[in-house]
Amino acid sequence: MAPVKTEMVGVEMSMDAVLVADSLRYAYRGVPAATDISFTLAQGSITALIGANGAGKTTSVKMLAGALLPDGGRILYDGNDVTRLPAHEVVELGVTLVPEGRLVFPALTVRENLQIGATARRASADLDRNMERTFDLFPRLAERRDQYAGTMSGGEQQMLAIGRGLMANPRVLILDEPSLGLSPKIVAQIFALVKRLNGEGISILLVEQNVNQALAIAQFAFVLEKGRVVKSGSGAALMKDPAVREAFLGGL
Amino acid sequence: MTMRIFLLLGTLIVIVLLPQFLAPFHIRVVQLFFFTAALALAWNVMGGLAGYWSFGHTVFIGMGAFAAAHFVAKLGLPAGPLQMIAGIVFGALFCGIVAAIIAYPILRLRGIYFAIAMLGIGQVAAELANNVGWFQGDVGLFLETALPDGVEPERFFYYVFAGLFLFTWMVSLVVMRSRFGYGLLAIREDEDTAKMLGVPTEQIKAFGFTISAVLVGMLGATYAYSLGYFTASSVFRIDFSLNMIIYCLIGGIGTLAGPVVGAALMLLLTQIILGQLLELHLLATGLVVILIVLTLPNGVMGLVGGEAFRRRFSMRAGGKAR
Amino acid sequence: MRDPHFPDRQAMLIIQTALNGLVLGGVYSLAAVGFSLIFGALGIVNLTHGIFVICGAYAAMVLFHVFGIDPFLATVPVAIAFFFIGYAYQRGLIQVAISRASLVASLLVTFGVALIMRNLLQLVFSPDVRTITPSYSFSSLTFGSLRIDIVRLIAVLVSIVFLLLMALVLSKTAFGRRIRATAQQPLAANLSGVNVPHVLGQTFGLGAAFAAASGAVLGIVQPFSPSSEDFWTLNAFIVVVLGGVGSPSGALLGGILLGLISSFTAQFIGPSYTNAVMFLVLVIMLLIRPQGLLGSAFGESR
Amino acid sequence: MSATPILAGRGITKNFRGLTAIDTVDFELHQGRIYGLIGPNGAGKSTLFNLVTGYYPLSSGEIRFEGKRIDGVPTYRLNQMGIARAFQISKPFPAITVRENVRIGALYGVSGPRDVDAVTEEALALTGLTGIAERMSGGLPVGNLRKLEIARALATRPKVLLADEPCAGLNPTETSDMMECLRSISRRGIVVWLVEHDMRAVVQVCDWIYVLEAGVKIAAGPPQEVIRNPRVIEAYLGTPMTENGEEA
Amino acid sequence: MDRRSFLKATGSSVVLAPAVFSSQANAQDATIQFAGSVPMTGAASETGLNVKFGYDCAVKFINEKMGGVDIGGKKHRVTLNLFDDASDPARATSLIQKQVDEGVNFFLGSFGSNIVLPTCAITEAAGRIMVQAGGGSDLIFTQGRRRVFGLFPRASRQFASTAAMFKTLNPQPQTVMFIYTNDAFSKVSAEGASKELEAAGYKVLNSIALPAQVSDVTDALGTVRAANPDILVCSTHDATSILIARQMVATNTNVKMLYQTLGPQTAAYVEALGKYANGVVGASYWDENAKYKGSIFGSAKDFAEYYRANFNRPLTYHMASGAGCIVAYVEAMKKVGNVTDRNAIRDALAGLDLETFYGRIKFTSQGDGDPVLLGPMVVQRQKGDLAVVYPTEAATAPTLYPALPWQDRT
Repeated sequence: MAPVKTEMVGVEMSMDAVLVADSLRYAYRGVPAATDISFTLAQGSITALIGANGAGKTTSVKMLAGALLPDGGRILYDGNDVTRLPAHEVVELGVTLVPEGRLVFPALTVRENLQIGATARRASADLDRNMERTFDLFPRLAERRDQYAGTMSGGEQQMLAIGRGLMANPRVLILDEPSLGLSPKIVAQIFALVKRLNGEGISILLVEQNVNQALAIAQFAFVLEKGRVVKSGSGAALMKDPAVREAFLGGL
Repeated sequence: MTMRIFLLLGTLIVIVLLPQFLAPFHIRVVQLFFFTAALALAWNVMGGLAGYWSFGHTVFIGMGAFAAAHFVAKLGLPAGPLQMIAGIVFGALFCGIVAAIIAYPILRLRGIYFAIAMLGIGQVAAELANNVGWFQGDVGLFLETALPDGVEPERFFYYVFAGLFLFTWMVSLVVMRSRFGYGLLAIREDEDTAKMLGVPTEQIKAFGFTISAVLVGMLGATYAYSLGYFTASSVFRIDFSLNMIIYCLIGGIGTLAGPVVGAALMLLLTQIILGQLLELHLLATGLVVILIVLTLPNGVMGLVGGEAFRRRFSMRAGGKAR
Repeated sequence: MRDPHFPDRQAMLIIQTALNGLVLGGVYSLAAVGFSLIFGALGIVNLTHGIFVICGAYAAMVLFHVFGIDPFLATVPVAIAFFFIGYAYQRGLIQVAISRASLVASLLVTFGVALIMRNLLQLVFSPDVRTITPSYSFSSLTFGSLRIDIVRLIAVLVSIVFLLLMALVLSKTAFGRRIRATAQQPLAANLSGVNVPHVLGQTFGLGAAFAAASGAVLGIVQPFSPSSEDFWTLNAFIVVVLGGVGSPSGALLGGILLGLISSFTAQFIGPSYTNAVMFLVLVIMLLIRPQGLLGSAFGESR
Repeated sequence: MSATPILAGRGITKNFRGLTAIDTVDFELHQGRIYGLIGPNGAGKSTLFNLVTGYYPLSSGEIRFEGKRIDGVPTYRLNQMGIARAFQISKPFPAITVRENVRIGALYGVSGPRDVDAVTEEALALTGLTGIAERMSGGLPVGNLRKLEIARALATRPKVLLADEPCAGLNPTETSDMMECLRSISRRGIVVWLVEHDMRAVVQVCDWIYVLEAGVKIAAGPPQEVIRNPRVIEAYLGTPMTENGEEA
Repeated sequence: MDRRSFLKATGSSVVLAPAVFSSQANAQDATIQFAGSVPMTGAASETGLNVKFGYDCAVKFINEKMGGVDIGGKKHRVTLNLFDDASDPARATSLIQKQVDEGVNFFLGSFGSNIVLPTCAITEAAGRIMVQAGGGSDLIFTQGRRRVFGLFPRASRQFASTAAMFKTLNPQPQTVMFIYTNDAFSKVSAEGASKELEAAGYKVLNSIALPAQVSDVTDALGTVRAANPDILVCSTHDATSILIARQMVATNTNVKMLYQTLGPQTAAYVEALGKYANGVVGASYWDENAKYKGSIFGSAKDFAEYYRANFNRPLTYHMASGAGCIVAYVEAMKKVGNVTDRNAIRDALAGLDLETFYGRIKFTSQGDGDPVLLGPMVVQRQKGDLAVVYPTEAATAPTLYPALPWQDRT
């Protein structure tokens, strides 16, 4: 697949782009993980990042969230350059990443986990309201609010991780492989939830290996290969793209 | 291959001929280098290869010394090379036996807990040696060698320590190339996974620990001979334990050359510092350690194993600090 | 010869020994609080701990001799000063070493700093043994034939106050929650909006503050010199491993256990065996319950 | 299924502090087949694997390997007898190369004479890792880590391979590759037992599936049968599935 | 590759070594070179520094005040090469070995028998001389060494004068108890004292050994209270002495006499205990009021004045002992008439019997200080000052006995 030109990517939805990655680069101890990452997240959309393992998806979203400092390129949020902001300040602006592997605080209770999620000033005033909303979304968490997070099952931990992300009052929620290691029933619930959150006005950037389901709910999608964005389009269009099918959908 | 043989031969020739060109004190410094480098190599078998950091390896220096002294006293052999060999062999064997006995319980501990347990064992042994009258650790023990006429002690011990160093080095080399060495490596990297791959982790750890103890015990007994007179406080020394670790870290832990390079480097530095900066030598040594950590992170970073020592809080996974 | 008072005397001796042990244990706990926090929350084996303690003692000594400030009052300014010193030290040096090399590098860095500080203390204060002796440091409480050194009693109370403080901070405040979250999952804490480097620095600062404040009190309890720093590091280490890492009640329990062991050994076996028995118990404890009596307050993250 | 099963468990039960994690589960694995183990998160799948590989002791029940009781035998011995495991969360030895990783499996593993180099290279080739054999395994992407996990287990020359979620984090194409790899392993006479959430993969590759829920075996049988089982749908799948394992 | 880097390392240390350790062996004719190590840091550093200041004081006096010393018709200046052994015997042995190899002939001692013993074994084996004021353990003198001299009597003989002092007390004490640090010197001296006192008819109730680092002696004091001895003898390090005294005050543990070999002499002790230091008895090997004088320094008083004028560290007997070592050397060299003949100088030291500012310096045939001439005086803290209370002819004040209970001291 040939690389897509950067300008081309931005053009079609630059009008309402909430988050823009512009030619991001990153290398781990000299090994390049991202060489040219450019894409946009449209306001109010679900946008998927897909690609093989090692294509640079997680690296890209970590850069967006401020957890990695790019070696080059820019990140724009609402048109402002936020490239060099550290993670806790990015959260303050309304961009929250729910990391791959959940990373809940195992020896904190569910409630404490959620309280940590509301550390940002933008969220601290709404702590109680957001806590209620999270418990509404995940009744399972409400039942277990005083239990240590480490004792919960993988599905429950994923819900807690998303709930924790929501506690920060995000405008943009980045989900890195939310379906990883979960049973089909839970995966379905997670995807339903993603749609619901999007319906509430949160822009969602979704990194998924579960490409079928991701493309099914995404308005836009970007395909990463070897550290660069090589293809973009609507979810439905990419689903039909033979090259994409060959590479990511098992050729079916 | 021939290149390697030449190098080995060259090294041997240099070691054999070196004393001819050196003043007595320099011989003594090189001797000290052989001693500390061999200690670091011996520590490295468990600390570097298996990731089991002992903070109390000096216990085997002390045990080796005490075992040798009491053994030769019992044996009643006249002072001389034969008696010395008997003492060293017994010191080494004794440490090996003790290590084999404590290996199973103590090696169930991992990371920092193993390190502390070894520190504790070292302290218990030191305290007992110092306070139980029979050991004579408080008043001291004599362990003398009667040397043939015309042999100076520093030269004699130079060759003895050179030999022990080469021996330790060969043992390390053989261990690292062997199936057993790969087993140690697997344990360092992930002990549970190693078990799943059929590595008999318990036995391998115990064996590695015993080898390490035998080597250190041998060196400890020899060290006692080179001192001639020692008390518990001369052989049970926490700084011995610390130095073994620091030499390995600075040179590169888990490698064959690392401990040797580290020992050479630090020995040179501290000798200079001790000689030149009387009232400030602690300060200078501290600065050197910090500078090495900050400027040579790769030497220090090494191939560190053991959960407790794993990288934490460097969230950027090797990325740039912000 | 039979002693007519034998049972009485023996009982009183045991009670006195237990009392001594409890009081000594309080002193040990006091000196271990800061170490416990730093080890528990940051995973850093802080070999500078004893230096903080001794610096606290010297600071209290200067405040006492120059300004006549009581050492117990001195804990407050000393703690505040060392919070900032600890914060700067963590962010300026320790964190740099950790991010350049690895966590184990922090061990070497604190080792190096301890050497440097010890040397500096010797230059400034000489290696001589020092003491702080306000008038009450020579008084004791007497109940019949039982006697308790009043300074040590106060030290125990202070240690309980410190431990309560630490427990409260960790479990009840948002700051404590952030410390615990950062200890368990730094990346996730950062992504949740926690300024992780800042929290790490604050945690270290808090540990340093506790250590130095305890030093101010210890200065009255016993003589100190720059070379006694490693004694306090080692003791804190044992207390924490015995009690459980990062847990305030663990530090109390570990300290008291250590104090009792030390006291009973001294009384019934001989003072020269106290260290041997202390370390023996440490090793046995590790073998039976490596996580310490109360386990880690920061989960199974290490 | 008349012959002696190569690996069988009867009445396997595991209690953790009064909590029953596995409750009287039976299973039988026979030569030449690929088995699946599915169930909701927290159902006890990994626990069952941990019990079979001797990582935890059984609370009650028995496990037989080639007819011999093996419960209570230490993990490394089980591996030397021929039971290998690939972990759910890849645990490579990060600071050494891929080849050295595999080599450790070849050096230890099933006892008896061996040609370490040949076994290592074969395992690398079978999993398609030969090209990256000299890379440090620490920085590998998930897909290659999963392959390494399998290669290393394979190098121990097992008779039974337990694979814990080998496809987690892989996209459908990579999943297909992994399934193909498992099939070829099976063709070499190694019994494969697989925990996996990707139902399409499970349905396509497995001959027989066990289903756990809350520590209890709620179903067992051929894939087509299992995915139609209402209890399985209720507990695990959520919605009925087509015979390919895709959502209907 | 491993071999290569190893070779490089070995090679570089060989190349660098001569540059680094430039030899100081070629002593010029007109200097006397003394060397050795002292603990400037570590556990023994407080007393170690005292001894070092004594050495420094003697060197300064000889070079600056006397303009050198006349030996064999030629003015000799004194050079002093001291290293910090950090209270670590192994470090000390390596430093001493270095100096032996550099050709140093005349060694001064470190402080602490555990350091002096292994270092003097090295100097003895190399045929060099050591005069020291820091190692009293019997083993230093009973192993047949011929070139090691101690200004103090060996440990087991140090208690003779104190036992004699006890005899002068009224009422006569009956019972004695010991607390000692478990190291080579303290242990032997406590054991020696115990024998001596039992022979003199006192009842020795108990001996308690303490580890080197102690944080609490409450339990030991409980035993003291239970035994209630007339005299408590502490043969301990200075920090431990302070701890014992302070805790005795705090727990109101009273004895008729508290005797601490090391402690009452030091400034830190007085600073720590204040008025409670009064009445505590200790051993002192030298006092500025003693009526000794010699060719170097003049009288004891002169030494004290010169020292105070030039050094800040509070004067204790250790400074005098340290200076005394150098004086002994120089006097022996003057007799021999050169500074190079090791054997002759050894013989001259062995035969020395000469009054100096320090006292009459005379060694036994085994090298330790004459127990009568160089044994300790008994001193007592009285009204903040240190008073000599024994031997009677040197006494500046009578012994206060029994001492007041702690709460009554002023």
